[in-house]
Amino acid sequence: MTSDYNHPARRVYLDNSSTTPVRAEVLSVMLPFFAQAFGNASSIHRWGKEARVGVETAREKVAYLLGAEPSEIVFTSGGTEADNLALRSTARLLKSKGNHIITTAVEHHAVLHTCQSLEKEGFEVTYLPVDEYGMVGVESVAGAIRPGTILISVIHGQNEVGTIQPIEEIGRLAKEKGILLHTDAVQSAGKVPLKVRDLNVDLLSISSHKLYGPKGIGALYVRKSVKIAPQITGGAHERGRRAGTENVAGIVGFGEACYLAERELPEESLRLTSLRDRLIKGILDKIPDTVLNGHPSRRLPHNVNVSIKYVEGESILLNLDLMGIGASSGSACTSGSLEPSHVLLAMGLPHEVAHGSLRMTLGRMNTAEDIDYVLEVLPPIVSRLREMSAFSSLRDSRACEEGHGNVQ
Amino acid sequence: MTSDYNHPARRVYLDNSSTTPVRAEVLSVMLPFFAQAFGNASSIHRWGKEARVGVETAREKVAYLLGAEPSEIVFTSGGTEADNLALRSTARLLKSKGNHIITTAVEHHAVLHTCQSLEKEGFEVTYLPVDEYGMVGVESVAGAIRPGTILISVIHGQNEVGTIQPIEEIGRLAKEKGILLHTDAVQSAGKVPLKVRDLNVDLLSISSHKLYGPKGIGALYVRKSVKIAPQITGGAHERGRRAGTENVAGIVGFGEACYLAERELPEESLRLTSLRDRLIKGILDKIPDTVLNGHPSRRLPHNVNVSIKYVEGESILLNLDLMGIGASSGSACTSGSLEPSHVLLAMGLPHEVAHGSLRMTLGRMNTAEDIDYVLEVLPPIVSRLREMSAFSSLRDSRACEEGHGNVQ
Amino acid sequence: MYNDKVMDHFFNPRNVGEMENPDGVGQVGNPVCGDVMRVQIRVKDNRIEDVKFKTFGCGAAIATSSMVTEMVKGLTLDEAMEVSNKAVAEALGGLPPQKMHCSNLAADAIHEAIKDYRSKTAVSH
Amino acid sequence: MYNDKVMDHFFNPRNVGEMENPDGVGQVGNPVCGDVMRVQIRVKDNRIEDVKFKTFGCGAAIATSSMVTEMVKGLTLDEAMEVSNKAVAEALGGLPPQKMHCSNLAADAIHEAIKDYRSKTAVSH
Ligand SMILES: Cc1ncc(COP(=O)(O)O)c(C=O)c1O
Ligand SMILES: Cc1ncc(COP(=O)(O)O)c(C=O)c1O
Repeated sequence: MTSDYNHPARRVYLDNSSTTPVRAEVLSVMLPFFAQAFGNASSIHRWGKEARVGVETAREKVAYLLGAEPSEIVFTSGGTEADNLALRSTARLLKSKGNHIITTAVEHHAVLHTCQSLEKEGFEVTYLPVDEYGMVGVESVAGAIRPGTILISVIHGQNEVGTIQPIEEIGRLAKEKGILLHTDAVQSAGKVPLKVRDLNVDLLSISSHKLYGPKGIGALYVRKSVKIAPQITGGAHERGRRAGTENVAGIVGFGEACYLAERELPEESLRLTSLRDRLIKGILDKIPDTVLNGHPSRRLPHNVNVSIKYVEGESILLNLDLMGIGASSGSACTSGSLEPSHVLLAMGLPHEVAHGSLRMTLGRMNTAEDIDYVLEVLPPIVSRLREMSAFSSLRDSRACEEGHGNVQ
Repeated sequence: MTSDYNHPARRVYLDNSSTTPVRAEVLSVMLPFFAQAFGNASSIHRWGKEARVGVETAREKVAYLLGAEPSEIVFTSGGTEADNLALRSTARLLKSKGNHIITTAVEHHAVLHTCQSLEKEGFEVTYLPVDEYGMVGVESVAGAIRPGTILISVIHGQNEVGTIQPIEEIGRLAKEKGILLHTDAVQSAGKVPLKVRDLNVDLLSISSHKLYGPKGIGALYVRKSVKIAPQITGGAHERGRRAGTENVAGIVGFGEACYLAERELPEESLRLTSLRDRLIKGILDKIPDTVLNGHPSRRLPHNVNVSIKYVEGESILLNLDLMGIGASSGSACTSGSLEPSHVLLAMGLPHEVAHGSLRMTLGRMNTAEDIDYVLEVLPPIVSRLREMSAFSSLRDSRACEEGHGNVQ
Repeated sequence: MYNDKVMDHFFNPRNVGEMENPDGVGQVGNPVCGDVMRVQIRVKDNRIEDVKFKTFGCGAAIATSSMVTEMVKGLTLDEAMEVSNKAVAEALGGLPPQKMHCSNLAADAIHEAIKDYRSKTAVSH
Repeated sequence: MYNDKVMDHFFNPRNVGEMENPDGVGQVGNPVCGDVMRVQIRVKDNRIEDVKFKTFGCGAAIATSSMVTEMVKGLTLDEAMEVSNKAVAEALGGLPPQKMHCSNLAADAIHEAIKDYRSKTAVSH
């Protein structure tokens, strides 16, 4: 199996949950804002006014995706900042009401690490467990609520395993109890309907680069009745909710991306679902000792996550990359830490199986031919790695293993 | 004086301290990172690796502008965030050593409001006064230092009036006393030499959109020996100092803009200085009752700030805009508050004179013809506004005023 | 920021200037706050026969001054006393929210001018 | 992330496999940590005559396993005991910093195999 790295048989990008390319339509609406309508949106002259129109039109488009009012949209530098703003701002403003926050064990690091840093500031955080599918139970949320609970933050579509959480129900519960609810909808936006009124959420984070907009821009939806304090202070931008000269071109691109995503959502989500299921089935059928991670049906339409036993994730990724396929893994080696994905572990996967996870996330450029290419290329990669894997030999030859007892 | 708004005789953008257009060379290096090398710089596949190369090459270029090492550069979403990160991170990490911060009365809101918010968290902040030129004295910094002083933050080139502060000297003092020094160099970057080793600073903020790079990206220089904690938490980006998927295209553009700015600085800064002085002289000569704000010589090469007595800033701006000229003012009406610029007031200007301030900031597109156009257009605008001004009649007719005493 | 009607009144203000021997003068605002409006009226048969203004201030201040002079010219003094700052803003098709408080004092200036006229005529009778 | 030499050893690993009746076997790592390396050696005249490995792990783990087998083949057992994980990383032209700790245990596996061989021969004498 040799391949010239620079000339693979095919290039198949299957890491759309990590980031997406900017759509041509999006880039083209952004371009005039770099060097023509380049003004500071706060300036009162013509350059400023043009920029302001760009920003406010984009705000309407983002609001359209979420079924929100434009004034409820606060632009941030991305999903991470939106999550930080939602959590920190609420925690600080509501400190006098209580110091308890409820979240889950399967949040993105942007929420997880922010909760951990709030713990250091004196807040108490409950990290709810999830079932084998990565799903959090509404009863478990209900059970964790106590006097002093000021905020619930539950991810909408889980970024690694694709499980979609029961946010509507959690929203009803939170509303009933008068507790603010934030959801990280970075992965769901543009993939599943996401109307804030249906979801009963008060705060919701999205990120442009996950839906074919530019990187470096995102938004926090803030329900009209909810007050937030800025986390980045300075000028009076974003109605005092986020200081800093507006990233006009980025905002304009983000708006267009949201608009297109919303318009194409019904069709595209069906198309992705069918590609997704073809890929899942193909892998489970063709490669023995593989399991699907995440919920089989309550699942983001573009997410495939499988554990391939006896091989390690990074090794698979490097081989796929050689063949022109871009994917990701929850293995320790790619997580930048020594531990594999906290999400897979929270779902009860043994460490060694978590190390062998492979995430492939589909996007609008992917076709059935891409899937077929993956299903042609992946099985021999796995066989080859398994052949050279000391771990699979452990499985086959437990007996002989005992003779040489050097396992640490 | 009639003019068709959409077809002014000339378009002259003189608000380059507010923001600048993206240079063609900058936009062209950014373009491949939107839809081709669009990967997440943390991904291990080819798309990710291309993005990583873009980010790290850009980091070298930013470091080149500052005479710093690439590892000392932390990318942020802009100058405001860089200021926030510098102040908040330092304050929190050094809380055990002390709770006193020294800054000046002429900081940008990004520093000023962040200091005010730190005061609410229990820090004590000294806001040093400035002289009539907006200059802070080194002795006054020295006098404010006390046991428990953990940070000094002084703006490098003042954004409204252009005064350049004695940062080298303050830096020597801070070093001697073992106190961290931050400088907001957003306006100075690319305009005057800015080598961190010469300046003796530990932390320095810059912003891309002020030097012909894209909006929504900036950087904080952090001296190697200085530890900072992230203000935005999440993934391990920027060596754990700033979470969030890297804005690759923005970073690449920012890097190129820094590189070009540094290369062209010596020549461009002379050119701007001569245009600046031509404009200042022209205004003071042609329009009576005008004064220059800011230091006459220790001044950013692109900054002109004058007070035009008996007229209000916004009225001038609207008239200039009609004639195709973009400028700004420190009047209350354009500051988004009821108070005129805190900087002009700190310099001792009376409120009514501060209301009549006009800032024109030059850029690389401006020519001597632009200056001549302004000098042709501005005097009649001022005469006309003065003619209709109740305030100038007060001056001419104090006597008659007394007859009807309805001034509130 | 401003609508076309405001801009029209700003760039082409009506009734700017001063008159000789006005019957009433009103002045409101303060240069420290960035707004001073000064209105002069000529009164005949209890009606505002003529009105002139001078204003130091921003776009809204100048436009509202201009607008109010158009609105009150020809009204009886009692009618003119009923014209409010809000009505002036409405006649201009609205002002930006941050301009509703400051820079919208023109009707007050008219009221002051009328009071000035009334106080003077009361004395002379 | 990885240099070309590492990638070459990863994609074309030398001495992969198993041998019949090895003289010594060493295994280090733990599937829980994501790395298991297993080395078999054939010893003749106190020298490593042949060596085979099997590895479960990331790119660095596989490349270092491959590299170490090349390095020790033909060495005396004492010489092979001197080969360190650091030397393996250097022979590969360096590894990314985060890989220096985990995924770089291949020399340890060789040492274990030698110790295994020595303990067995000690017993049989
Ligand atoms: C669920 C989730 N939340 C938050 C983020 C962070 O968003 P951003 O990369 O825009 O900072 C991501 C992606 O990185 C994500 O998948
Ligand atoms: C001196 C100074 N500091 C900070 C900033 C804020 O930078 P940014 O607009 O990139 O947030 C600006 C400009 O707005 C500035 O002029």
